[in-house]
Amino acid sequence: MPNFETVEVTTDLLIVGGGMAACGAAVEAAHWAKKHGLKVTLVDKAAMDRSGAVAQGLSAINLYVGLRDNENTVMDYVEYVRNDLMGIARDDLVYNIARHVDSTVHLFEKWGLPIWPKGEDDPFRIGPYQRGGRWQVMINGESYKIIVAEAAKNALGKDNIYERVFIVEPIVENNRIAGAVGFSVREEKFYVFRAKAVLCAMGGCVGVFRPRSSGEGLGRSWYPPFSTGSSAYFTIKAGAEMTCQEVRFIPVRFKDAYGPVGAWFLLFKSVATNAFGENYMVTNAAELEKWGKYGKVKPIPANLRNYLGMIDVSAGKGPIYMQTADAIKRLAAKYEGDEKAFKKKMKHLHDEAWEDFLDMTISQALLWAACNINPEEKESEIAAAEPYFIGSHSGASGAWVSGPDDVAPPEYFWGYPNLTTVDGLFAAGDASGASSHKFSSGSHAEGRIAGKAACKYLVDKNPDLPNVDPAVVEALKAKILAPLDRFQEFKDFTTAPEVNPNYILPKQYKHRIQKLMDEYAGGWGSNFTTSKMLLEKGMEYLQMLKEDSEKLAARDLNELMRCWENIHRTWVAESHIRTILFREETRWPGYYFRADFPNMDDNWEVFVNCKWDPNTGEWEVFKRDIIRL
Amino acid sequence: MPNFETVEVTTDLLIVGGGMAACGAAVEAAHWAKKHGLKVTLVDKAAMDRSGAVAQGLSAINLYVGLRDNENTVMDYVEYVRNDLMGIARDDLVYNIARHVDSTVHLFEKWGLPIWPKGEDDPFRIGPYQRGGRWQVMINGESYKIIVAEAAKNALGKDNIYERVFIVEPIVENNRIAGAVGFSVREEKFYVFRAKAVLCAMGGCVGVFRPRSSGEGLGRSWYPPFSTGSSAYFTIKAGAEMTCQEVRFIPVRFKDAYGPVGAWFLLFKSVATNAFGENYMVTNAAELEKWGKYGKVKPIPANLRNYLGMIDVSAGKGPIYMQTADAIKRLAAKYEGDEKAFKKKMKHLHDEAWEDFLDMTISQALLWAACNINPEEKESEIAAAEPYFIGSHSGASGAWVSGPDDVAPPEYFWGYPNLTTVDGLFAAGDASGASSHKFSSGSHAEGRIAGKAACKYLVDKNPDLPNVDPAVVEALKAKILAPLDRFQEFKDFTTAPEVNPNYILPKQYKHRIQKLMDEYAGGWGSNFTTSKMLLEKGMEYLQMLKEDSEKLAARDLNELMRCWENIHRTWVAESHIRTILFREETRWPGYYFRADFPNMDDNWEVFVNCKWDPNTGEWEVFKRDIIRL
Amino acid sequence: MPTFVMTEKCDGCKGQDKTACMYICPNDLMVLDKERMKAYNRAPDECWECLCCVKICPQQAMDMRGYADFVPMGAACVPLRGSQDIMWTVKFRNGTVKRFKFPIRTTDEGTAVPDGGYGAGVDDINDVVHLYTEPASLGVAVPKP
Amino acid sequence: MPTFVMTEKCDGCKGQDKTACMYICPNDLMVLDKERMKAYNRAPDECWECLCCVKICPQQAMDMRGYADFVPMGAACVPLRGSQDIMWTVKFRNGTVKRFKFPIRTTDEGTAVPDGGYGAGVDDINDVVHLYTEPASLGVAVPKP
Ligand SMILES: Cc1cc2c(cc1C)N(S(=O)(=O)O)[C@H]1C(=O)NC(=O)N=C1N2C[C@H](O)[C@H](O)[C@H](O)COP(=O)(O)OP(=O)(O)OC[C@H]1O[C@@H](n2cnc3c(N)ncnc32)[C@H](O)[C@@H]1O
Ligand SMILES: Cc1cc2c(cc1C)N(S(=O)(=O)O)[C@H]1C(=O)NC(=O)N=C1N2C[C@H](O)[C@H](O)[C@H](O)COP(=O)(O)OP(=O)(O)OC[C@H]1O[C@@H](n2cnc3c(N)ncnc32)[C@H](O)[C@@H]1O
Ligand SMILES: Nc1ncnc2c1ncn2[C@@H]1O[C@H](COP(=O)(O)O)[C@@H](O)[C@H]1O
Ligand SMILES: Nc1ncnc2c1ncn2[C@@H]1O[C@H](COP(=O)(O)O)[C@@H](O)[C@H]1O
Ligand SMILES: Nc1ncnc2c1ncn2[C@@H]1O[C@H](COP(=O)(O)O)[C@@H](O)[C@H]1O
Ligand code: SF4
Ligand code: SF4
Ligand code: SF4
Ligand code: SF4
Ligand code: NA
Repeated sequence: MPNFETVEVTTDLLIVGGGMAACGAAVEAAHWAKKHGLKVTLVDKAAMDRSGAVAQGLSAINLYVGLRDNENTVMDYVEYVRNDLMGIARDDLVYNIARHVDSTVHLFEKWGLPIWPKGEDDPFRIGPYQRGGRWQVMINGESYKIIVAEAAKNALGKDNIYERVFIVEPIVENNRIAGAVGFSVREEKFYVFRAKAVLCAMGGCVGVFRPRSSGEGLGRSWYPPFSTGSSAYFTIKAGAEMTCQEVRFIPVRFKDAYGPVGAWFLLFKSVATNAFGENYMVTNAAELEKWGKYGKVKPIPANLRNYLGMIDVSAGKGPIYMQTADAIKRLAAKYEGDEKAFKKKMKHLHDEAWEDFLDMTISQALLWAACNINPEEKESEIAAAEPYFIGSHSGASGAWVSGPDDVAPPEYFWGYPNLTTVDGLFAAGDASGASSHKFSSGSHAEGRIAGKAACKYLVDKNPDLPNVDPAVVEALKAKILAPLDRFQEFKDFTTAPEVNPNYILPKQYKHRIQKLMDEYAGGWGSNFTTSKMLLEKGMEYLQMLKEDSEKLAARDLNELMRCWENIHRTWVAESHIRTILFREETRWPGYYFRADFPNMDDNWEVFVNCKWDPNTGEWEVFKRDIIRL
Repeated sequence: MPNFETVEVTTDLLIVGGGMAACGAAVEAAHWAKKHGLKVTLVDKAAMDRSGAVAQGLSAINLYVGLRDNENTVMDYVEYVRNDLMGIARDDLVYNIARHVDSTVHLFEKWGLPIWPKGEDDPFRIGPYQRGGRWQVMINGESYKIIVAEAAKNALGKDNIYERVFIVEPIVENNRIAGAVGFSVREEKFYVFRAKAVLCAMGGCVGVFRPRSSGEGLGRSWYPPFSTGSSAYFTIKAGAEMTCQEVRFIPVRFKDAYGPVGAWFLLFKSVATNAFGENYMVTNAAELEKWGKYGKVKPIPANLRNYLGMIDVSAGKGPIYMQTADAIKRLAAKYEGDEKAFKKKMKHLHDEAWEDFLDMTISQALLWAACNINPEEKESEIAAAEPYFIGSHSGASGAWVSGPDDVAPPEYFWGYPNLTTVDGLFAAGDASGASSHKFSSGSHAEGRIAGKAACKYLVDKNPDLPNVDPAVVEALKAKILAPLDRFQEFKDFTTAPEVNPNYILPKQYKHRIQKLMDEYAGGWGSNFTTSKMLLEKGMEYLQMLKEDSEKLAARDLNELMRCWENIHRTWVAESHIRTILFREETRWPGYYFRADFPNMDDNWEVFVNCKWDPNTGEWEVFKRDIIRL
Repeated sequence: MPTFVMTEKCDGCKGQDKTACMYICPNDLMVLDKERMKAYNRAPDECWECLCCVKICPQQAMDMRGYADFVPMGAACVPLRGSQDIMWTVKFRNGTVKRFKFPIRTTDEGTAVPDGGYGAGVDDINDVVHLYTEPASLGVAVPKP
Repeated sequence: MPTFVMTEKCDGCKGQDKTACMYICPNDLMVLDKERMKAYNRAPDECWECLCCVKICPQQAMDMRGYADFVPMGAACVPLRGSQDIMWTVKFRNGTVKRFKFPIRTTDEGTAVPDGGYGAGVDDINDVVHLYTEPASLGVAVPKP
């Protein structure tokens, strides 16, 4: 085994991940820790300033309720999320996030995040900020993550923060979380974090399915390629109950470079059409009647919006276009008489359109420039991307967590909000499930909720620091570093390192999981369609892939991280196949279709949860009732 | 410009390519050349022993008429090919190939190719050879190409053969072919071949569309990755009329590794079913009624066989399985009583099944072994691959050539069989169009036909050796070697050669053309479906790609070849888009679908031909009537 | 369009233990070739094009070139990040240039105060309704169902 | 499953101006690293797995490993090509082994006689019906419509 130094860190609360939820947890826990003499430690695989999904910046905060100015009520949001997820949502969790999220947004503003002040043409007219849609506020968000990380670092203190340490596995001792293990991606150091409570916030999962691109474009996923399923892997391996692992999200974005569409649909009131100029939301509206009450709600649920467009694409009526030029003409038409106001308005819209990309998806700005596209002159294509696992957005996958004391029904409350079913293990952001549409602000708020809950858990229980059997640590260390050994052992057998029968390199492994998931578990290559027979065939290939994961090899620390990112993705893939197989209906057309159960079935308006048992290695998939607020 | 030596070679007949057709041409032309004092020169980019589509060997000769033993008539074959191509075929060309192909097969046998002798369970009982199907004979074909190349080399003489020279462009002087230019992939030599006649036989085209695989599997195309459109490019750039450039072929093969299915369907009488065990050729039979007389012919045309399977795949009823175990059980059942005969039969079938792969698609043998599949115990998947341009098989693309003097109607005869519309330029094998189902033997036979015709042309016309303007040669040399200069000029601008704004590397260019063709011109990613709107959008991207081809860079001779292989593919792609756009119907469901013209239209039972004018750079696409035999 | 390092402009952040681009990349792609003292992007096909590297490089030695498999060549999108705003120069394939300037923060770097000036709020760990800084930071009473 | 070269077995075809594997690859993928005198496959993702290189290597220094993006690991398919036949050893992932032997030619290497012994046939360049060696090689009169 490579002679890595083992570094042991002991703490009371360990936060794994340094993204939006983790930064919320850090700010909150730092306060209660100081007040109650607790130690809080945070670990991230990158640098907090630019880590996670907001590394590039954002152009909007998608969740601001506007309680202070009576713009909306918390229950408005609970109903919106419940409907958007076709009825499958934990109202209590959504309620708790929505009632706290505005304080997060106000804090962001105090920390220095520029939120657009109300413009005269804001459709919603009330509240201080320029609305994008009913729930979204527009921001100059280039430095969004830097600002949020700054507050977390100032609260927690640099010496409690470990950057460039990749977390691989949880440590569980007799059904209680005992910490986490990982390694530095900079030095030959193996880290063992022993903690009394752990808060998992390592984001969502990208790269399980074959992407639309094939060459360099493999890097151009919508959600970041460095969201690699570590949250789901961590909670599953700890034995925690998971929920909604079948609910993947398929974003419709500007084609190829994945620019956001929210601002165009909601702020610029743009329409999307097929190649013949027909608005598929109108021409295919009759399809909505097949989807019960969720076909009647406003706004139309995201998956149904996707589906109406996919009907035209499958019928060969593509390309699908965002009619940007028409939208801008309509918005500027009001100022036609007044030349100066018209010019000012057009410049304003023009800058807003480009900032929408430059703050969040720079690649799309470059693709427009590369294709000589001026949005005010020429329409550009939108298209469904590939499936993502993102509990903080319009997907719902993640750990099954307790709701808040004062809101959750007894069936959903086991002591502390955001506590998973593993004692001492909390989850927030993409890491927690069935509480969709949190986005950046809601993930931060949920991090604060979980951060306070974890501190209360520590103060209430005052548990001892769990001791971890050194043999367990040594075994974990050997397993985690094995890919480095494997490469050294076999590298000279062939004259070129990329082709060696004794091992598989992580990039090769990634192509293999992406192809089998695309073909058997409803990727874009199968028109998002699967069935019992396809899923079972896919499971056959996935089991052989898991066996071959023993032969992963790594040439350096970076490839060692890539090996484990792939193993994390593999467990997300397995939970996804098992839960799609279990739910015998099609509930989210536009996300995935069961050809053998093509309709929605009211009997299936339940949660599908699953659990892996660390002792037996067996999976269990089962139903849980939905209890509404 | 890199200081390449310019090597000039003058000859009477230049054969470009060294595959099956070229070897036929060499054997034939060598005889007439010796008899009439002509010089014949052959150029191939690889080594003839293992070049072209038969490099790996084959397990069957797909075309042997069996005239000698009255097994079939030539007209039987003409009708079979006409029907298989939904009526779009040059009967005169097919007739000419079919009446000569048996002599090619008999020559193969004399040269040493082991053709299976008639087995007692040969369904067709007559003729000396073991039939695979009505037209196919089984062979031990591992060394097929070595044997065929040996005869060609012995006939032509080594010093008339240039290996490892990549042909890039034709030279045309006042509407008459004057030779070809290319470069060595081994030394810094630029070759100028001046010739009185040229025979183009550089094979088909692979790699225009996105493949099913994504990582290393990109190499596992069905037809070889080194068939790169050089025939089509050569004849198009010479200004020759082309035909059937819209008729791509989509092979259904064993999934992923592309093992052949012909032997399983015809020799082993196997059935293919969907995941529920239903034979889609039966359950979807009603669909055949929509395709006129071609829906009624036997055997059902290859594209319709594809289509009936695709209906089930699109409906989510996959995977599609070749029921190999059932087939073997059925065949062995006859011997059930007699233990010894049963065992002998099972061993025989078992060896035949594995040789079918090991002689032609070794990867499929390895995939069966890697998945622990014994065909006699477990079914395995078959699937439609990606689109190919292969005039010698079930596609039809290639140059519009004259028919034989004694068979062709006047409209199809202009002096010499297989002469293109460019004076002195002949084409055979994948290089000639509208004469499908030649396969290996028919390509060789057509090579012989073209070889004799070219010699007759030279003897009849006794033309002077065309003089080529040195300035034209210098300009061609500079253009062809430019990618090497471009890399040297810009390579130090960035710290990593693979990402440099000043150039695009050939592998990157290949991903780009494959993605745009897949998305806009009916690749597998679009379920082989396209339309006027999609094709026109694709043409926009293709024109920008052609502009950027000026920025291709090459780090060595191998990458210089890859650059030009990509440019050859690009011209195949452009001819494909223009001709699919022109034909306003869907005639080959299972090969491609026009969503905007979903039905077959009898008014379109015509050839769609096209031509690029070297003087104006303009394309022309037009109809030509079909004159039957 | 992955990012690249311009050979002449990169000095390998000499003198610092970590280069700025290596420090900041969220996907750990930037690497320093110590022999040449030049950085490079080790996996262009895993680069998200978030441009954190381009923005932080003290030598403006980095830029991006469109993903080769779908971006036509010749365009550029160059950021110049100041302390309070960011300037963008967007060059089209056909040569036209657009310039933008957007604010990025309203406070000075490093000054984010965790409680945002709202104070600790109800400040009782056993209170299951309020978080730190609430209700002041919310601006209204925390709702209950 | 692209092919690879086993370091210990390859001697770079020392002494010959071209290595056998470089000579034979129809896609020009095999290259000799002159410093190490070892050959390698320069583009595994363009390898067709025709195994012409594996079959011709005088040292049996080459083999193939399944395409990483869809072939489960552990199987092998090894050819041993003689002058008259070829032997295959197929090893399954689960370890079972199958052996096959197929004939490859009925004549000795180099002995293919162009006219196949049929003689020149009608032997008139102006005859538009017969090709060289016909009608004898056809075994019947050349059909006419
Ligand atoms: C990528 C993206 C995201 C969004 C958008 C556009 C685009 C292009 N849009 S719109 O299109 O939706 O409109 C946004 C928008 O306009 N408005 C908005 O509010 N949210 C948007 N999102 C969604 C939010 O970004 C998202 O909801 C939150 O970021 C989720 O927060 P969180 O659950 O904390 O995940 P994270 O990615 O921020 O952080 C994860 C952290 O974990 C680290 N990590 C991961 N694995 C680790 C391991 N094994 N070991 C150690 N550390 C390990 C990461 O480094 C990171 O710090
Ligand atoms: C790949 C493949 C092909 C077949 C099959 C399975 C598989 C896996 N099957 S079944 O599945 O159909 O069943 C076969 C079968 O069982 N029976 C059969 O008769 N034919 C089969 N084919 C079809 C035949 O192979 C095909 O019809 C003929 O080979 C076509 O002959 P030709 O048109 O001559 O093409 P070629 O590929 O043989 O030769 C091309 C030559 O050109 C060279 N070349 C190319 N570009 C050049 C350039 N720019 N400069 C210089 N040289 C340059 C090449 O090196 C080559 O020598
Ligand atoms: N057409 C639409 N109608 C309603 N809400 C939308 C629409 N498009 C996007 N959104 C919402 O706007 C936000 C950002 O959208 P997106 O860019 O798709 O992530 C999310 O809250 C989406 O649910
Ligand atoms: N199901 C089938 N029915 C009739 N002919 C077939 C069938 N499958 C393959 N063939 C023919 O068998 C030969 C080899 O088939 P393939 O392996 O598909 O190239 C070609 O001539 C095909 O047209
Ligand atoms: N990268 C850039 N993006 C946008 N504008 C720029 C950039 N660089 C220089 N400029 C322009 O040049 C002017 C002078 O820049 P400075 O002196 O650096 O503030 C600015 O007002 C901008 O208009
Ligand atoms: S930050 Fe800039 S100067 Fe420093 S190493 Fe990276 S590219 Fe070079
Ligand atoms: S653009 Fe982003 S992902 Fe790519 S190298 Fe730079 S910082 Fe890393
Ligand atoms: S043929 Fe064999 S021994 Fe010769 S260079 Fe190639 S791999 Fe090495
Ligand atoms: S298997 Fe074939 S294509 Fe691949 S390197 Fe060997 S000879 Fe070349
Ligand atoms: Na992508």
